[in-house]
Amino acid sequence: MATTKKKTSIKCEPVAVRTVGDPALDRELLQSMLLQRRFEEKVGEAYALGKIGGFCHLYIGQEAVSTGIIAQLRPDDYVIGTYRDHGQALVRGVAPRAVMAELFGRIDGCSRGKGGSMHMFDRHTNFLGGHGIVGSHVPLAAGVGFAIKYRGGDQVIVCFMGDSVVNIGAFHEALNMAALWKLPVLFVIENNRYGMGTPVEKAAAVDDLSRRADGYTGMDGIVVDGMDVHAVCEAAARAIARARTESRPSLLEVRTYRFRGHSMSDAVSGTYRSKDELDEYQSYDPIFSLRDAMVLASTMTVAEWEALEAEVAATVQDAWDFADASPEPPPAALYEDVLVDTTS
Amino acid sequence: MATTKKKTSIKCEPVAVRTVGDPALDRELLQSMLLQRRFEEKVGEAYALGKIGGFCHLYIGQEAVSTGIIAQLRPDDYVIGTYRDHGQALVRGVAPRAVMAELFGRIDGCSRGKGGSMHMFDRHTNFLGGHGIVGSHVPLAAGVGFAIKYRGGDQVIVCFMGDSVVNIGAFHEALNMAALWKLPVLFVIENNRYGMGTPVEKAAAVDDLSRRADGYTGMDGIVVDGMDVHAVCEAAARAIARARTESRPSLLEVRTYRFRGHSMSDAVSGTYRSKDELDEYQSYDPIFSLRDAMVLASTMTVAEWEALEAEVAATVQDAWDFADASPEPPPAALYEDVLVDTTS
Amino acid sequence: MPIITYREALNQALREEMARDDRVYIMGEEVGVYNGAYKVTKGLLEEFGENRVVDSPIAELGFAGIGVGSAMAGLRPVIEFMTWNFALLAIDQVVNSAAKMLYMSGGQFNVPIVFRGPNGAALQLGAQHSQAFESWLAHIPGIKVVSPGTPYDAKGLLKSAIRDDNPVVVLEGEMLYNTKGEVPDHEYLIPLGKADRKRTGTDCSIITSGKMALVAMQVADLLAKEDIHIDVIDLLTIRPMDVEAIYESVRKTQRAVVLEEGWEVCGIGAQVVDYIQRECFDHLDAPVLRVHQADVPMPYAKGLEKIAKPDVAKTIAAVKQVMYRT
Amino acid sequence: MPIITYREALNQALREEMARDDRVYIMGEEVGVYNGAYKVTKGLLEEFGENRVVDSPIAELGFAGIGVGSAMAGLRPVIEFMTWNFALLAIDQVVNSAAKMLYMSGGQFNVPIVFRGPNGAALQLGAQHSQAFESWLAHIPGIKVVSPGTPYDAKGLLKSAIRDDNPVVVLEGEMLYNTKGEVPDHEYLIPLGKADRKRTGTDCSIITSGKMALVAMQVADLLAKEDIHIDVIDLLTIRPMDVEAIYESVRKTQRAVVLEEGWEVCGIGAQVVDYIQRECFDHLDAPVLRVHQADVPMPYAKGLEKIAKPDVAKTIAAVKQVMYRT
Ligand SMILES: Cc1ncc(C[n+]2csc(CCOP(=O)(O)OP(=O)(O)O)c2C)c(N)n1
Ligand SMILES: Cc1ncc(C[n+]2csc(CCOP(=O)(O)OP(=O)(O)O)c2C)c(N)n1
Ligand SMILES: [Mg+2]
Ligand SMILES: [Mg+2]
Repeated sequence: MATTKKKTSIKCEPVAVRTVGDPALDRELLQSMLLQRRFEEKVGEAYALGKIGGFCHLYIGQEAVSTGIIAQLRPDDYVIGTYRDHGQALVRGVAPRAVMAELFGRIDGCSRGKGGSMHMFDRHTNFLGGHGIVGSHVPLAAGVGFAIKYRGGDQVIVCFMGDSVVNIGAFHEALNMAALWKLPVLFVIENNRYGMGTPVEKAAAVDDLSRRADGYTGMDGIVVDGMDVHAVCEAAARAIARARTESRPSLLEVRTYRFRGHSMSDAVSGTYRSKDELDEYQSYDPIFSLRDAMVLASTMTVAEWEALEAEVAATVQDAWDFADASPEPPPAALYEDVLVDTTS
Repeated sequence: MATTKKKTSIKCEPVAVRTVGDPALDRELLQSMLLQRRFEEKVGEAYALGKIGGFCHLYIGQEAVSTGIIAQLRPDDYVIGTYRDHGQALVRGVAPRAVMAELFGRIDGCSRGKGGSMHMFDRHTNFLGGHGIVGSHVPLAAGVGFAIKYRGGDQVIVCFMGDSVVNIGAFHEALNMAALWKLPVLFVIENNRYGMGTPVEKAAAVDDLSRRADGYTGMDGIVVDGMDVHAVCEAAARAIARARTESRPSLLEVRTYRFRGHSMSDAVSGTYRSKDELDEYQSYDPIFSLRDAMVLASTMTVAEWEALEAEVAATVQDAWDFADASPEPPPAALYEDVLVDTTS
Repeated sequence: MPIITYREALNQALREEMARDDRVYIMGEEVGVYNGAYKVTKGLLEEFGENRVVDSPIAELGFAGIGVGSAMAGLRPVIEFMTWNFALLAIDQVVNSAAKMLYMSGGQFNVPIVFRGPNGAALQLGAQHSQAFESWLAHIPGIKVVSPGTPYDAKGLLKSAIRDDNPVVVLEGEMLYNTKGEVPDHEYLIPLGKADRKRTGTDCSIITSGKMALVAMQVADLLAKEDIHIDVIDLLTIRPMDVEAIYESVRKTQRAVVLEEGWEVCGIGAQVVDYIQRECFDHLDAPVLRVHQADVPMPYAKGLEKIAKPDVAKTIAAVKQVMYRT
Repeated sequence: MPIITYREALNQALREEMARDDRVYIMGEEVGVYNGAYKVTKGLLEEFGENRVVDSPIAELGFAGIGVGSAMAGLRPVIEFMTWNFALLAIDQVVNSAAKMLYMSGGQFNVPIVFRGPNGAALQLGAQHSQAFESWLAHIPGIKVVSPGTPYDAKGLLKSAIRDDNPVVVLEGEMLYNTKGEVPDHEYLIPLGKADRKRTGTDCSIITSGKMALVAMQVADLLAKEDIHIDVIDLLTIRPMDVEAIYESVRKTQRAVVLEEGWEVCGIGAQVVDYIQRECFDHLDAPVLRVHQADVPMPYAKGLEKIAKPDVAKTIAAVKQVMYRT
C-alpha cells in the first residue's frame, strides 16, 4: 500500500506480495515483469559471450517498479530514466527486438546502435532515454513537464532515478523548479539500497529519501514497497492523477532491491552487501511472489504460468535472433546524427 | 529572538530593535555596524568618482548580520562569504585600509588589488573570501569544516550566503555532506528578500528558507530577525556552540533587507520593489534602532553617539586616504600569483 | 538604414522569432520583470507574457536541463546565461545532454535550443567574471557556436540560431551591448558557418570573431594609414568554422594574425593556426602569430587588467612582426 | 626492476604519499570500501582509515569544492573523479575556485589539491562516458595538468602532483590500468613540466601524451622496420608544456605528427602545432599533421567506435604523409 511520508514504516520495506488483484490485470503485470526478467537474463548471457559490450546495468529484482508505474501511463505521456533502462524501455513498449539489437550495437537497435545499453531511446513511445550522468536527466524531465504545461496539455512525465540521485545538485534544482512552476512530473526514486557499492545511509543524510520533498512546497513525498507491484500501481496511479489533473509534481520513493551486481563487472554480493541480505530480498521476488499468490488464490494455474514462461522465452529468443542477424551500422553512420541540417 | 523553524512567524520578520543589552557590548555592536555603514557610504562615493570599478555590492541595511554572527567567533575560526563581502571583512578584522585599497585596486589591498570588491581575502584573520559564483563557496565552507574535523580541532566556519543560494545544487550537495559527516559549519542565509530583482518567493518553492534543512538529518534550521542584532547574536551563539562542541552544522536564515540596489548599476527601488517597501524596512534600520533604544534606556548619550560617529568617520577617511595613496600593482604583478613554485 | 545598438539588435531578433513561432520561449535569470541583467530581453515579458518569458531561480544546471528537456518535447527554448562564467555550472547539460542527444538517440531527438549570454571580460570584474569560453565550446561536436561582433551580425545570427534545429551557442559581449551599427529594416538571416570578410586587403590577414572583430577593424584603419592593408576575416561562426574563407584570405596575403579574446593554450587561434599551416603551408611567408589574453586569471586592478587584454597595440605589433617590419 | 601495473603504480604513489604526509587524504565515490571503481585505491582504507579515505556521495561539484576548501585550510586532498566525464559537473570548482584562488587572493591562498581519475574512452561506453578533456583543462591558467601513459610515469607524476603546492589535474586512462611496466623499488619523482623523449629518431617527431604514448611507441616500432625512425616526445605534463623539448625534436626531424586522444577542434594538437609553426617555421619540411578522435560523439557500436578512435594505422598514415611517402 502506498503510504505518505508521515507514516513511513516497515510496511514500506520490501516484503513479498501476499495479495492478488483483478486476474486479467495481474496476468498483464506478471507478463510485463517476467518479460523484463527473462530478457535481462538473456542479456547477461549475451554479455558473457561478448555480444554486448561496455557498461551494462541489469534491472533484475526491480521489475515491479517499471511495470507498476508505466502501466498507469497513456501512450502520449513521457518516460525518462537512467543507464539502468532496459526494463523501462520494454515496459514502455519499445520492441524487445529493438532493445536487444541496441545492446548488440546493431543498426536495427532503437538508437541505431549508437546509444548502447545506457542510451535506449524511442520516439514512437515517447521514451526519452537512457542517460548516463547521474542526476542530469532530472532537469530534462522537468523540462518535458514544462513543455507539457506550456502547451496546455494533460500529459505527464515519469522520471526514474536511482537512490543516489537525491544527493546531487541537479535533482534539487529540478525539484525546486518543478514545485515552483507546478509541473506534471512524477519523480521516482528507485531505492535499491545501494549506489554502486555505497549503502544509501552512507550517502544521504536522511532516513527516508522521500523526505527530500519536504524542502519543496507543493511536492508530495511518498514511500512505497517496490516488491509489491500492486502497491506500486496504486501509489503511481494517485501521483500521476495529481500530475495530470492538478499539474502537481510528486516524489515517489520505491523501496526495491537489485538482485545482480551494479554492472556486469560488479560481484553480486560479498563486498558491500552480504549473501544473507541478498537471499532475504530474493525471497521477496516481485514476480514469483505474485505468481505464488495468484496460484494460491487460484487466479492462475501452474499450466498458465508455464505457458507464460514459454511465451516470454519465445519473445526473448526472437529478440536475440533478430539482434544477431541485424547488421552493424555502416562506417558512414559515424558522421551521421551529429547535427541535423534542417531549420524551422 | 531566535526561533526554530517550527515556530516561524512574523516575529522573524524584520522589526526595529526595542531592547538593549549589556552597555559595553551594545556599544561594540553599534560601532561594528556603524563602521560598515559609513565605510560603504564612502565606497559609494568612491565608485561615483571612478576610483572603484567593476561590480560592487553594498551591504547597507544588513550590518546586524555580519556583526551579530562574527562577534561570536574566535580568532582561529573561519569566515567565508559571497561577493557582498565588505561588511564581513571589516567585522572579521580586516583593516579598513586594506579593504578600501582593495576596492581601489591598489597594491596594499587585502588581495593585492587583484581580487577587487568581490574577492576580499585575508590570511591573518582566516577570512577566506569573497566568492563570485553563486553557491560555489558553500562546498568550500564544508571543506574547511572537513579540515577542522580531520585535524580534531574545535574551530568553526561560518558561511554567509544570499537567499537565492537555496535554489542551486552546490548548496544541497554541501548541506548533505556537512550533515552526513557532522561538520562544524554554520550556514547563514542572509535573506534580504531578493536575488537581484527576483523576490524569494518567485525563486524558491518554500515559504521558509530554513526549511531547506529538513531534508538533512542532523541539520538544524533556524530563523531569526536580522534587523535585531541581539537576536542575531543569540541565535548565532547557540548554533556556533553546537558546531564547536558537538560538531553539528546548522542552517540559519536571517531575515534582513538591503537598502541599496543589488549592485551599483541597479536602481534602489522602482522596478522590482516599491519605495514604500523600502521605506518600511528602513524604519527597522539595525543601527539607528539600536542607537535609539540605547539612548532611550540611557545606556548611551547623544554625545557618545556623536563621538562614535566622529571616530568612525575618521577611520573611514583614513582608509580612503591610505587607499588613494597606495600604488597600483606594477605590471610585473600580472604574472605573479598564478602558481606558487613550492612543493611540500 | 537605422542605427541601433547591439542590445537592440538582439532584442529585435528575439522579438521577431517569438512572434513568428510560438514554440520559442526565453528562460533565464532576470529575463522577465528585470528586463534582463543587460536588458537584452527588454519588453518581451510585457509583449509575450509569463509563459514565454520565464524568470528562473539561480540554478544554471537545472534550467539549462529544463531547456533541453523542453526542446526534446518540441519547444524551441532560448536559454539566457547571465554570463557564460556561470554557465560552467551548466556545462554538463550543454555537452552531455544537448550536444549528444541526437547522436546517442540514433538521430531521433534533435535539440533545437539556443544558449546565449555575454562571454569574455568587461571592465574590472575580476577573475571569476571575465572568462572567454569560445574554445571550450568549439571543441564539442554536436553544437554550433556563433560569436557576433556587430549589431547587424548579432541580429542575423541570433535569428538563424533560433531557427536552427540544432543546439546553438551564442557568445555575446557585455562590452558590445551599447555599441551601435546599421541594421536594415527588412528581415534578414545570416547563415551559420559562413565567415564575413569585413575588410579587404592584401598585406596580412587578421582572423578573428566577436568583440575582437572591432579591434581588428581599428587595427585595419590605423595600418591603412601606414599603407598596410589588412584582410579582416570575421569568422562569425566559430563552429563549424568557415575554413575556406580563411584559406582564401591567407593564400592571398600569405601572412596571418589570429586575434581572440580568450587564453592562449588550446584557444581558437591555435585551431586556426593549425588549419592555416596545414592547408596554406606553401603560401606562408611568416609564422602565423596570435594575440590573446595574457595567460593568467583576470586581475581586478585597472592597469593590470588593461595589459592582460588583447588590444589594438598588441595586434599591430603582431601584424608588423609577421610582415617583418619590426 | 619490478614489473607492475599502471593501477598498482598509482596505488603505490598514493600509499607512499599518504604515509609520508598525514595531511594527504583521498575523497571520491567508492574509493574506500569498494577499493575504487577501478581499484586504484585498493587497500588504502584498511591502511589509513576512514578519516583519510573518504567515500563520498555522488556529488562531484560538492566534493570537489570540499577538497578545495580543505586545501585552503591546510590539507592536501586527492580528489578522485570516477571518470572525468562526471567532472564536468564539478568543473566550476576546478576552474573558478582551485585555479583562481591564489591569484584572486593576491597570493595568500594556494590550493594544494590533486584532481585525478580516468579520462578518455574505454571500450563501447558510448557518448557520455568516452570523453577526453585534456585540452579543456590545459586551457586554464592556475592549474597544472599531467597525463601519464606508463606505470613508471604514473607513479612519478602522481607523487609530484601530490607534493606540488598548486592544483594538479591527473588524467589517467581506464584502458591503461591493467598495462604493465617497470617501476623501480626506490622512491623517485618525475618533475612536472618536463617531457620525456621515449624514443630517439631522426625522421619524424611524434608529439603525444597519455594513452597515446603507447600508440606512438607501437608506431615507432613498426616504422623502424621500414627504416623510418621516429622521435617520440611524450609530453607527460600538458600544462605547463615543455615546449623546448618539442622544438629540439622538431628542429632535428623537421617533420611532426601530433597524436592525441580527444577531439580535433582546439585540441592539444592545435596548440602544439601553433608552438611548432611559430618557433620552428624555417625547419619544417611539411605541414604538421594531427591524429585525433573523429569529430563526433563516441558511438557505442564496436565497429564505429573503432574507426572513431585515433590508432596506429592512422598515425602511420600521418607520418608517411608528412614524409611525403604516401
Ligand atoms: C555524475 C556521475 N557520477 C558518477 C557516475 C558513476 N556511476 C554510475 S551509476 C552510479 C551509482 C548510482 O547509484 P543509484 O543512483 O543508486 O542507481 P542504481 O545504479 O542503484 O540504479 C555511479 C556512481 C555517473 N554515472 N555520473
Ligand atoms: C551561478 C551564478 N549565477 C548568476 C550570478 C549573477 N548574480 C550575482 S549576484 C546574483 C543574485 C544573488 O542573490 P542573493 O543570493 O539573494 O544574494 P544578494 O545579492 O541578495 O546578497 C546573481 C543572479 C552569479 N554570480 N553566479
Ligand atoms: Mg541504487
Ligand atoms: Mg538576496
